[in-house]
Amino acid sequence: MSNILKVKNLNCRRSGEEVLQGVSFTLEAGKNLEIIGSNGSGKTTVLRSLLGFVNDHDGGVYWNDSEVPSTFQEGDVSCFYQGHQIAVKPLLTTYENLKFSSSGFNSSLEEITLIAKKIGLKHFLNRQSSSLSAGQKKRIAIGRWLLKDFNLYMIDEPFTALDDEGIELIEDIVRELNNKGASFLITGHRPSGLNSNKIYLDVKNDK
Amino acid sequence: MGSPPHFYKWATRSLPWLAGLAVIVFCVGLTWGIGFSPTDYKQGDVYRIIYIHVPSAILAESIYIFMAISGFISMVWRAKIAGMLINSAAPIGAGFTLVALLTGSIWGKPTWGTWWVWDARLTSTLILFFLYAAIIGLHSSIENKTKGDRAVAILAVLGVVIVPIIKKSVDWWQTLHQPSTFTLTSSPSMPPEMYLPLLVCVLGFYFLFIFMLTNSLRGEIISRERDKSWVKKQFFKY
Amino acid sequence: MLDSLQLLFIMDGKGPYVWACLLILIIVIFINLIIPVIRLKRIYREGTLEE
Amino acid sequence: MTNRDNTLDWFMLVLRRDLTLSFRRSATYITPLIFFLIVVTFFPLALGPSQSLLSSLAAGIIWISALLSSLLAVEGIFSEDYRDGTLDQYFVSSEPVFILIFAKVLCHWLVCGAPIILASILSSIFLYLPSGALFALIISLLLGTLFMSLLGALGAALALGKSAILSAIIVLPFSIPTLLMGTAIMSAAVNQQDYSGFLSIMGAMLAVGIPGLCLLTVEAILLNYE
Repeated sequence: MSNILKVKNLNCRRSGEEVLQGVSFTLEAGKNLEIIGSNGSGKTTVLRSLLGFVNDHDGGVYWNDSEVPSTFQEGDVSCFYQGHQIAVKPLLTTYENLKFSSSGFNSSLEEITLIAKKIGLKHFLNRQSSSLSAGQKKRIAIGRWLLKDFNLYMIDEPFTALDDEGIELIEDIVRELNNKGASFLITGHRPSGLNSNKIYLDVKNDK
Repeated sequence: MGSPPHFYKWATRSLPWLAGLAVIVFCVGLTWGIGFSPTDYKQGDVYRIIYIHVPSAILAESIYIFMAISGFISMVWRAKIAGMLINSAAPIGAGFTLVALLTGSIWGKPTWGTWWVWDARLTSTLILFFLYAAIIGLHSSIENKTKGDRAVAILAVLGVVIVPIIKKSVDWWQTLHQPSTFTLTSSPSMPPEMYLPLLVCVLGFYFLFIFMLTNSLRGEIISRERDKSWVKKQFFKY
Repeated sequence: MLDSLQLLFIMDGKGPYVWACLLILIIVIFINLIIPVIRLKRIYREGTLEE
Repeated sequence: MTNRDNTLDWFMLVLRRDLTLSFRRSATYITPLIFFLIVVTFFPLALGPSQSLLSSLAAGIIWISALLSSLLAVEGIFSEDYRDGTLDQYFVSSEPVFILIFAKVLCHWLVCGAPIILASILSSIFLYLPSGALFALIISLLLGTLFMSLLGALGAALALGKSAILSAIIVLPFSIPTLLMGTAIMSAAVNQQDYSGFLSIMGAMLAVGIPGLCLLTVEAILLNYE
């Protein structure tokens, strides 16, 4: 059994103030982990400091079973990150939004059509996303997970703006990708129905 | 070695010595230049502005190069203190550039009859002033100071490549448009009684810059590290 | 002595130019020196107020 | 993962995406064009319609207007992708950032520089530019606007999330060598002299500038991710 990611005692500051203190967890290949906390508890900061987008942090981050701590770039994991902003351009069609993404540029039209069918947007393939609802845009973002095989998916609050059907869709997709050996690192306000380990973050009290 | 507390201690201890040295050399140079050097036969006494204008102009360029070197260091080695150095040097550099511009303009009035002439040195000094303004403006607009340091470092490094090109092209542009204007400072052969005080002045200005830099570096270090424990101990004296 | 000082001050009518330059230089240097000092003073005041 | 084909695909992806986005939003290419024409029109209004005066100033006026208007759209080059999370996703994928930047600069040049060059032909008639100098104008603006796109990208990356005027202030002093070189080409062409020397200096500046400025832009944009 191999760990894709091990985090030991991660501390993080933002403009001098502690946002995170002593976060530790392990994530095995093919398993999921949920980071649960309310607004301002630093969920997003965990993901962004793991990726090296927030520099003011310390503690050990071990990628791919390595013995020494390393940065994300040194760790060389194939990772897909989806932040709060889901990078769906209103001026592009569903097809283009999938094709012009970091994961999709090698995909053919057939593959993309297949994925559009899976996320329930087949009929919107050539429609500009400005006319889609927030939930449908979110589905486009989910479609990108399937365009390429990644080892690790870091998804910030995937369940917001989705209906029950959409939540089921995510659960199906996560299960499918888990079976391929991919891991999910997910944040959220409350525990989801996913089969996962869960850690809880508290809001740091002001002095 | 590169740690802020170490630098702060060093700066505080050496500040009076630097001040003394700077003031002595600066005053000697200026008194000698303005009070005792011989009068120029062509321009008369007004040429004595050279003892203020030329050292300021030299300093304006040197400080920019100094900032670029610090910028390079902060880009490559991520040294905190190098970033602070750029930030403390920028207003000083801008100040001396302003002095060079204003004195050049004042000198131009009795010599050329107008307050401003598009002379090569004045033009490239004016552009240098814009570069300083860009750096100060960029730094002040970025809230995160370490990020601002590195942004400014990029500009300073780009500047040190471009400044010689600007100087060259302005020189060349000037000869293209005004083939025979005599420049303020290129008297064919200066007697030693004139250029020796100029040398002392340049030296004095350099010392003054080091003193001013150390002085403002102290403020920069303390304001960046005000929440650290060593500041509490050494500066607030708890 | 006084005469030569006066000569120095007037400089054939070019004196004002030279002295204006010196004044500008001194003002700029002074401003650049005083700003960090004021800054330190303010930080000191704020820091001691917190206690 | 990043073999040669893949890098080219990646480059084409970004270029196609940015071009598609620009063409769907007509303001990106029309605004600089109209701005350019308005600025050019203002000079005869301010200076008077004297043909000889305008003819002697034409090259300078067109060059300055081109520099200013190519800076106009530069702020949008990264800001939208920064805000909506596209840059996040691109940086996490291990595709080279350098290629991304270069594709974006090229797109800005195509979308913004090309219409300006077309409009400069029109304004050379407005300002009575000697017709012999028209070719020199086009070729010098071709290189000049590319250089401005490169510089502008750096300014936009440094002032990401800040006002557009800040990135203009950062960039304009650095564009002076280009301006001097471009107007030198023009005055040589107007006087029917050989200007290939200036042109090759400009080419050399670009040869150094493309990799150099792109690298600095990479550094500047990654600053926002630390």
